[in-house]
Amino acid sequence: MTVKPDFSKHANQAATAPAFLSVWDMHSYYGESYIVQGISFNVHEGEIVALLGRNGAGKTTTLRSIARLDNPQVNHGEIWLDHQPLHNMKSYEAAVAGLGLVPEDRRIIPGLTVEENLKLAQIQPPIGWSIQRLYELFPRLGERRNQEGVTLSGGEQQMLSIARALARDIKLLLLDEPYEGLAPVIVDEIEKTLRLIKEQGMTTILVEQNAVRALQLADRAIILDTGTIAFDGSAAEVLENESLRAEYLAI
Amino acid sequence: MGILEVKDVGKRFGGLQALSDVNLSVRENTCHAIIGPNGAGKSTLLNCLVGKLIPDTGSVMFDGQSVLGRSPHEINQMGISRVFQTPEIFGDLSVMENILISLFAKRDGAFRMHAFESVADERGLQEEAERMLDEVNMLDKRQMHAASLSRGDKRRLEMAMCLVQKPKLLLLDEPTAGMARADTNNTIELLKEIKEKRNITIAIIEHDMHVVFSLADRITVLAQGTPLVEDVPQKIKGHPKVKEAYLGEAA
Amino acid sequence: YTNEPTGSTVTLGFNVPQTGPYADEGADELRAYELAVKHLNGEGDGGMINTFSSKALKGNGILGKKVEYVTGDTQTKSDAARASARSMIEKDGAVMITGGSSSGVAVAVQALCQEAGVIFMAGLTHSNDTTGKDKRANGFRHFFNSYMSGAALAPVLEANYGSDRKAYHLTADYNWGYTTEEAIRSSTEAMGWETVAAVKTPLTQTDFSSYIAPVLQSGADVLVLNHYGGNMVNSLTNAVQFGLREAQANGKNFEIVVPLYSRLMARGAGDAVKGIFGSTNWHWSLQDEASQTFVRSFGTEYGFPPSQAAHTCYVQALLYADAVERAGSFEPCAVVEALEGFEFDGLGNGPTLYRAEDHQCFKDVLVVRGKENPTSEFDLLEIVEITPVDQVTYPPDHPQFAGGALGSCNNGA
Amino acid sequence: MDAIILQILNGLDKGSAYALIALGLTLIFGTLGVVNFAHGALFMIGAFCAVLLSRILSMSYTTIDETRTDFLGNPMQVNVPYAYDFFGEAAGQTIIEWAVPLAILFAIPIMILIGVAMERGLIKHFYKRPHADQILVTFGLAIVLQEIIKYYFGANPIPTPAPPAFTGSFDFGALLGFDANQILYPYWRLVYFIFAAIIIGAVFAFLQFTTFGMVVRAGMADRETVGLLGINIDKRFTIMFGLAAAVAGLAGVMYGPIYSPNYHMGMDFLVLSFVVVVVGGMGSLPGAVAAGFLLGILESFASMREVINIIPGINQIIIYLVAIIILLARPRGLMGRKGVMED
Amino acid sequence: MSDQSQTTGTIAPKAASRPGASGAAGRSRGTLGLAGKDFRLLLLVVALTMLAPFILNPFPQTSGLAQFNAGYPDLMQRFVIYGIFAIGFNILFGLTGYLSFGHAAFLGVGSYAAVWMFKLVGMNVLPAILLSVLCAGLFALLIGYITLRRSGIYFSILTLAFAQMCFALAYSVLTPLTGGETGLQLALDDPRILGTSQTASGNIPVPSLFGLEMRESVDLFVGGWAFTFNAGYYFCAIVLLLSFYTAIRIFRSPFGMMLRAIKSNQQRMRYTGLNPKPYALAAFVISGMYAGLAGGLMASMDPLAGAERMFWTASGEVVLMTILGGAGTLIGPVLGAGLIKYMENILSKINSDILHGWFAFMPDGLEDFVITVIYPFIGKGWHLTLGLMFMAVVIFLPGGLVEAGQRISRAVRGKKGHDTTDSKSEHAE
Ligand SMILES: Nc1ncnc2c1ncn2[C@@H]1O[C@H](COP(=O)(O)OP(=O)(O)OP(=O)(O)O)[C@@H](O)[C@H]1O
Ligand SMILES: Nc1ncnc2c1ncn2[C@@H]1O[C@H](COP(=O)(O)OP(=O)(O)OP(=O)(O)O)[C@@H](O)[C@H]1O
Ligand SMILES: [Mg+2]
Ligand SMILES: [Mg+2]
Repeated sequence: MTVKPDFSKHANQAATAPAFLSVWDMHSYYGESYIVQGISFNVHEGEIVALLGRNGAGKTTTLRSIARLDNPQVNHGEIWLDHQPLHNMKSYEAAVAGLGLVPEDRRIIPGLTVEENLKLAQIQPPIGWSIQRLYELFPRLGERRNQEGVTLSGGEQQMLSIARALARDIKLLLLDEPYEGLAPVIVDEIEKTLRLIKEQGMTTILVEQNAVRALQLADRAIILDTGTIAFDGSAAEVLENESLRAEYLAI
Repeated sequence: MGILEVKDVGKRFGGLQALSDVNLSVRENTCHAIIGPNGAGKSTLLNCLVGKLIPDTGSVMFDGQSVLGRSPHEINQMGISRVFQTPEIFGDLSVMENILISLFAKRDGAFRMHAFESVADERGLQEEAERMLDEVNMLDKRQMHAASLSRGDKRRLEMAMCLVQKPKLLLLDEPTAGMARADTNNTIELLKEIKEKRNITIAIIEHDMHVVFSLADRITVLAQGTPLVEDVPQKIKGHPKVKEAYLGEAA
Repeated sequence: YTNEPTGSTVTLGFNVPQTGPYADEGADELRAYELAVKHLNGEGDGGMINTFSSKALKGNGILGKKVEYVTGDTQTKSDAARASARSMIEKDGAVMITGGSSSGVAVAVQALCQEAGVIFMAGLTHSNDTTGKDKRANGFRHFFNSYMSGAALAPVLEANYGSDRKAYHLTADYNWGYTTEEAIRSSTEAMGWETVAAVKTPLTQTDFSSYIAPVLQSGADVLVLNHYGGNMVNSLTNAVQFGLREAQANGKNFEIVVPLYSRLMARGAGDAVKGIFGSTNWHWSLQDEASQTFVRSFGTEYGFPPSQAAHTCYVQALLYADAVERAGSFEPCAVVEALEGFEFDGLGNGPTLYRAEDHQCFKDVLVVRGKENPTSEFDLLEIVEITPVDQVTYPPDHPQFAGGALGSCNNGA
Repeated sequence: MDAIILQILNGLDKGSAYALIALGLTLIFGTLGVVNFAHGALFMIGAFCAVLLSRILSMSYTTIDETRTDFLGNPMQVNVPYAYDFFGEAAGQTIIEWAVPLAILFAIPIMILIGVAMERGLIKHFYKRPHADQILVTFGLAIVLQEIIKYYFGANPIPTPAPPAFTGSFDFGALLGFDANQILYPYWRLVYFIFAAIIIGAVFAFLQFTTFGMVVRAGMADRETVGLLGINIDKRFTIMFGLAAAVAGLAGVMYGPIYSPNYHMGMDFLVLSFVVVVVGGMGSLPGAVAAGFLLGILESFASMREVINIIPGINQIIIYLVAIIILLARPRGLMGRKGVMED
Repeated sequence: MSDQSQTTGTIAPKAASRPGASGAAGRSRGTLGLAGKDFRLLLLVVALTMLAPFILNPFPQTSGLAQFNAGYPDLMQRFVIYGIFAIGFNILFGLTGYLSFGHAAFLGVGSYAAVWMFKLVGMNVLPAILLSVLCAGLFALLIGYITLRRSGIYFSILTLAFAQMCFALAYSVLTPLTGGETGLQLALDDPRILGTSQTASGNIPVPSLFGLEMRESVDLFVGGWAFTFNAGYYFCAIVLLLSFYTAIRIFRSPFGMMLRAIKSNQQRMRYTGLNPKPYALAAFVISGMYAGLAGGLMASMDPLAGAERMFWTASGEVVLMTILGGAGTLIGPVLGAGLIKYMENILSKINSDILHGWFAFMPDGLEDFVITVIYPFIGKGWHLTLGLMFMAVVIFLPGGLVEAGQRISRAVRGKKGHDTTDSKSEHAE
C-alpha cells in the first residue's frame, strides 16, 4: 500500500485534515498526447466544485481520469476518495467505491429501453434512489420508460444520464456539462435537484460552460488552462474577479 | 412566400405523436429560431426537412420544390446543410479533409469518379478550406484527427463543414451547446455575419437564450409537437405561456 | 531437356497432400517414396527391386546417380499442387514428379508436367479421366481406375447378391464421382441390375442423412456409395445408422457397395465397413512373394503395413527408375518410350502391362470386403477375389475414356 | 407425405447441430461482438474430448499372444484395457462403449477452461480492436488448435460410436401408421435432438431469467459506461465466453457418433455457422436457433431427389441462396436487433 | 463493421497519419503526378520487383540455406499476382471498410475468362487478361449492386454467400464451363481460332505475349549463385507496377478520400450531399477488376483455372494478406501477400531429410533433439507456423508488417520522444 500523500507539501492545500477527494499531481495522456499536466486539488465533503475552462482545457479529461476510465491513461499521480485509493482501481471498482460520472456525451446504452438503462445501474450494489423516485424527479422519463434510450430527445437523454448516476448510491458525483441541451426550465429543475442532494451530503464536481450559472451554484471553483490549474478558490471570488473571468472564461 | 414552407406536417412514432400540424415559413436571409421544451419535437422537425425522416402528413417545400421523398444527399444538393445535435464528423479523417469533402460535394455533386485527380492539386479548394478553418479559429488543428478533437471543437468543425458549402439554408441543431462562452460569442458573430453578408438563411434550434435572442429575427416556440406561438424575439421573451412552458425564471 | 541431371545426383519430386483431409494418406505415400529412394540407392533390404522382373536396377541410384528428393504439399487442391510441382521443377530441378491423392490433382499436375517437359508418375488417382480424356504423353498411371472397379466388382456382386437388384447411387458431385458412377452403373446394368436413382451429393457435405433416408422408400435394395475419403466415411456411417444394413427390401437383404476402398476410409468408418464389398488396387495381405517382400521392408521400417497408396507410389518410383536405366537416359521422351508397352511382374499385382495407347497399367484388381473380426487396426479388409487382368481390360477407345489425346512427349527446354 | 416427414426429421437433427453451434457462436459473435473464427475449433475440440475420453477409458497394456501372428509373422501383441481389470470384462467394456455420453461430464470443465483461458489470454485484448484483427487472430488460433489436434490424433476421421443401446433406429413410420421401414430414424439422432433442445433451453433460461444477458449486451454496446455503473464487465464477458465454449464443445461431443471427428471438422462448420447466426439476426439467440432449424430443414428438402431433378445443384447452394434472400428482404436477419454490428 | 464509435477508448494516432492526410495542403504534384514520398515508394517497389530475381535468391545454390531461396519463376509470379489481388482488395477494405469475404470469386471468374480465351481465340495473354478484367468487373458490378445494400457484417456474409455459391456451381454443376474439380484446362483439340490448336511437335501451345512465351527464362550464373529471369515474371511485375501506381493515384485522389469518408461516417456523407452508394460500388468494382486481373495473370502464367481458387478460404486468404501487411496502407497488402505465399511455398517444402542436412554438424543426440523440436513447424506443419504468425502479428503489431517497419525505422532514427511513454505509472501496490 502506498502511504497517503503528504499534502503539507502543497502550499495551496491549506486543509490539514485529509480532504474527501484529493487529487495529487495527476498527469494524463491520450496515447502520446499529454493533456492533464500535473494537477492537484482537494474537494471537501458536501461541497459543489465548479471545474471551468475553455474548450480543450482538459476538463473532461480530468473527470475521466478520476473515474479511472481506460482512456486517458493516468501515468502519474494519486487520487483518494474517502480514504480509498482510486488510482489503484479500475473504473468499475471506482464506481463501487462511490463514484458516479455523467459523461458529456450522455452515453445512453443502445438497444436498452429507458427503464433497462436505469435497471442496469442498480445491478451492482450499493443502490441509490429507487427507479420510482427517479421518475418522480424526471416525469418525462417515466412516460418514456419503454422507449429505446437512444431515441430520446437530446434533453431527455441528458435527464436519463443524470438519473442513471443517481440510481446508484454514490459519494461523489462528477457532472460533465449537465445543462447542455436542456431547456431553461429543466436547467432550473436540475439545479434544484443538485442543491437538494447537496443538502443530503453529496459531493459534486460540476463541469459547465455556462460559468455564471455554475458559479452561482458552486461553493468553489477550479479553472483549468491547458491541463494545469489556473485558479483554485471560492466561487464568489471568480464572480468578483473581472480579469480572471475575462482571461479564462470570457464572461 | 418563404424559402422554406412547412405545411401541416405530422409525424408519429408508435404511440407518440411527435409532431402535429406544424406550419412554418422561413423567409429568405433571416434567422429563424425554433425553441421549446425538451422532447417538443424540434429535432424531429429538422429531420423531416433533411430527409432523415419522412413526415406522415403535410408538405415541405424548399425554394419552390418539395423535399419529401428525396434522399438526404439530394436535399443537401438543393442547398440545405445541417449541423447535428451530437456532432457528426469524419472521425478518421483530418480536420482539413473534413472540410475538403464538403467542398468537393459542393463542387462535384453527389457522385463523381475523380479517381485519377489528386487532392493535393486542388489548390483552390485547399485555400478555401484554410480560410474557413481560420474563420472558426481552427487553423492550427487542421492536421488533427477529427476524432481526437475536444467536443467543442468537433461542433465548430461540423459547423465549418456546413458553412463552407455556402448553403441557401443552414439548419443548426444546438450549435453552441458545450461551446465555451468565448467561442459561443464568436459563433454568434460568425452566424450574424454569414446571414448578412453571404445571403444564407438560418434555422436554428437552441436552448441558450443568449444565442437565440442575439441572432433570431423570428422565433417559433414548439411544445408537444405543435407550434405554441411564433413571433419576433421581444414578444416571445415576455410571453406568459412561453415563460411557463419553457423559459422558467431565466428570462 | 528440362532439368537434365548434370552432377552426381538426380532429384525426384514427391508431391503429396501434407495438409488437408488426405494428409494421412499423403504421409503414407511419402513414407513409401522415402523407402523407394533408400532401396534405389542401395540402402535397406532392397525391397521389391529383388522381386521385380526387370533387373535393370542395381541399387546404385539411377544411372549411377544418387537419388535425392524434394517434397511438396498438394493440399489436395489443383492450384496448390501445380504450384508446388512448378517449384520442384523450377527451383529444385526435379526431373520427375510423382504423387497425389486425388484425380483432380493428378490431372492438373499431369498437364503441367506435359508443358514443362518432365515425367509425371501419378500416385493414387482412380478417375477414368487421368488416362482417359485428360491423358498426357508425359504422364503414367499405375493405379487402377473406375472402369476396372466396375468390371471387377460386377461379377462378385452378381455372385453374392444376384442379378435382380435395384441400385441407388449416391455420387460425390465432382469428376471422380461421375466416372465412378458411370463405370459401376454400366457394369452392373450389363449384368441385369436396375438403377433406380443416382443422386449427386455436394463434396462439402458432412451429414448425408437427408440423402440416405429416402433410399429405402425408393424401392432400391442396394446402395452404391460413389464417395471417397471423408465423404465415404460419413455417408457409410450414416447409412449404417439409418439401419440400411439390417433392412429388408424387395424381400432381400439390403446391401451397400463402396466401389473404391482405402484403409484411410475403412479406419474412419470403423465397424460400419464390416461385410461391405469394394475394390482396391492392392492389399498388404496378398500372399505373393513381391507383396510379402514389400510389406516386410515397409513394416520393418515403419512398424505397420503399407496402404495401397503407399504401394502404388513405391511401385511408380521403381518403374520410373527402371525405365531410365533401360533407356539409358533421363530424357523424358526416352523414358516414355521405355515405359510404353512395358510388361513386367514382381511388383505385387502379378503380370502387368503399361499400355502404350493411354499409359494405363493393366493388372489384376482386388475385390475386398470389410472384415468381420479384425485382429488389428490395419486388418480391416479381406480379399474376396483377385479379378484377373483380362476381365478388367478395355479397348483404348472405350466410350468411358473417349475424348482427349496423348499428344506427343515433351522434353521441355 | 412420408418423404416429407422424413426430410423434416432429417432437417431437425441437422438443424439442431446448426442451432447448437450457432447458439454458441451467437453468444460470442452476436453478443460480445467478437468475430470468433476459432468457434469451429471449439466444436472440434469438444468432439475430440469424446475421442480422448474413449482413449483414456480404453487405455491398455500389451500382452503377447503366442498363438497368433501379426502381419510381419511375429507373435501378436494384444492390448488389454485396464478397465477390464478394474471393472471386470463386461462392465469395463460397457464403460468404454459409453464413452461418448460420459464425455459430456468430461468435456464441460475442459471446455469452460479452454474458453476462459482463451478469453483471458487473448480475446480480452481484442474487444476494442477492429473485426479484421479479430478475424486474423482467431483464425490463427483456430489453425494452431487444429494443427495440435492433428499432431496428436492424425488427419483421419476417428470413429466414435454411440453406446450400443442407441445404435439402430426408431421406426417413426410405424408410429404414424405408415408401412414398416418407411421412416426410420436413428436413436442417436433422436438423442441429439433432445440434447440440443435441453441445452438451448438451459442457455435461454440462464440469459432470460437473469440480468446476465442484458448486462452483457449492454457491455458490448458500451463497455465503458457499463463499467461506470460499477459492473465488472470483464468478468461477465469471461463467463460468457466460457459458456459459449461449453455449448460449442457439448455440441461437438454428442456429434461424434453422427460424424466421425476429424481435425478439420470445425472449419467445415465454421462458415455455415456464421451464415446461420447472421441469418438469424445478430445478437438474437432465438434467431440463431430458428435460423439453424430453418436452414437445416431447407437443406434437407433441397437434397431430395425430386427437387434436384428440377433444379440441378440446388442442394449445393440452397443455404447460401436462402441466406441472400433473407438478408436482402430483412435487413437484420430473422430476428436481429437494430444497430447490432451494423457498421 | 465496427462499433468503435461506441467505445471511445481507442482513438488511433493523434495526428492523422493516414495516407493522403500528410501534406494535404501546400504540396504540389511531383513526378508522374505523385508527391515526393509516394514517388519514392513507387521507386522502391520498382527496384524491388525488377531486382527480385537477385533479392529473392540470396543464398548460393550449393548452400543448405538455398532452400530458403524464393527466386524461381513460379513463386515470383505468385508474389506479384497475389500482390495485385491484395492491392485491389485493399482499395475496397482498407479505404471503405467494407470487408468482402467473397473476393476470390472475382479472381476465379478472371481465370476462367482467360482460359476460355486461350481455348477459343489464341494464346496471346493480352486479350485474355483484358477479358478477365472485363468479366470480373461486370460480375463485381452485379454482385456489388446487390450486396452493398447492406453494410457491416451483413455485407460480409452476403459476399461470402455469393462466393460460396459460385464455388459450388463451378465445382460441380457448371463442370462443362469450368472443368469442375480438375479445373478448366487446355486441350489439343481446342479451336484457338487466331492461333494454332497444336504446336508443330504435337503439344498444346503455351501462353505468350506476341510470341514471347511466358515461361521463357534466362539463367545467370554468378559464382555459386543462379538467378533466373523469367518473361512471365517480368510481365506480371510490370502489371503490378501499373496496378500499384493506379492504387497510389486512387488513394491520393478525391475519390479515395470519399472512400475513406464512407468508412468514417456515411451519415455525415449523405448530409454533406454525397451519395455513398455509387462510391462504394465503384470501389467494389475496381477491386473486383484487380482480382480479375490477378486471375487472368494467374491463368496466363499457368493455363489452368481451378475451382478451389474461389473457395472461401481463398477469399479469407486475401483478407489475411491485407491485414497482415497493414490494411489501408499502400505497400502493406503486397508485403502480406508475399509473406503468406513464401510460407506456403518454402516452409511446406522443408522435410526431415533437409533438416538432417542442416543440422548434420551437431552431435547425434542434439541433432535429433533439435529436429524433433523444429519438425512440427515445417513441412506438413507449416500451417501451425502460419497460425502462430497470424497471432503474433496481430498481438504485437496491430498495424501489420507496415507498422513493424515503421517501428524499426523509428528505433533506428533514435529513441527520442519515448521518455514520456516509458514513465508509466509507478503506483506501488
Ligand atoms: N481521445 C482523444 N485522443 C487524443 N486527444 C484527445 C482525445 N480526447 C480529447 N483529446 C484532446 O485533449 C484535450 C483536452 O480535451 P478535453 O475533452 O478534456 O477538453 P474539455 O476541457 O473537456 O473541452 P470541451 O469543453 O470542449 O469539452 C483537447 O486538446 C483534445 O483535443
Ligand atoms: N425514433 C423514435 N422513436 C420513438 N420516439 C422518438 C423517436 N425519435 C424521437 N422520439 C420522441 O419524439 C419526441 C421529440 O423528439 P425530438 O428529438 O424531436 O425533441 P427535441 O425537441 O429535439 O428535444 P431536445 O431539445 O431535448 O433535443 C421525444 O419525446 C422523443 O422521445
Ligand atoms: Mg469536455
Ligand atoms: Mg433535439
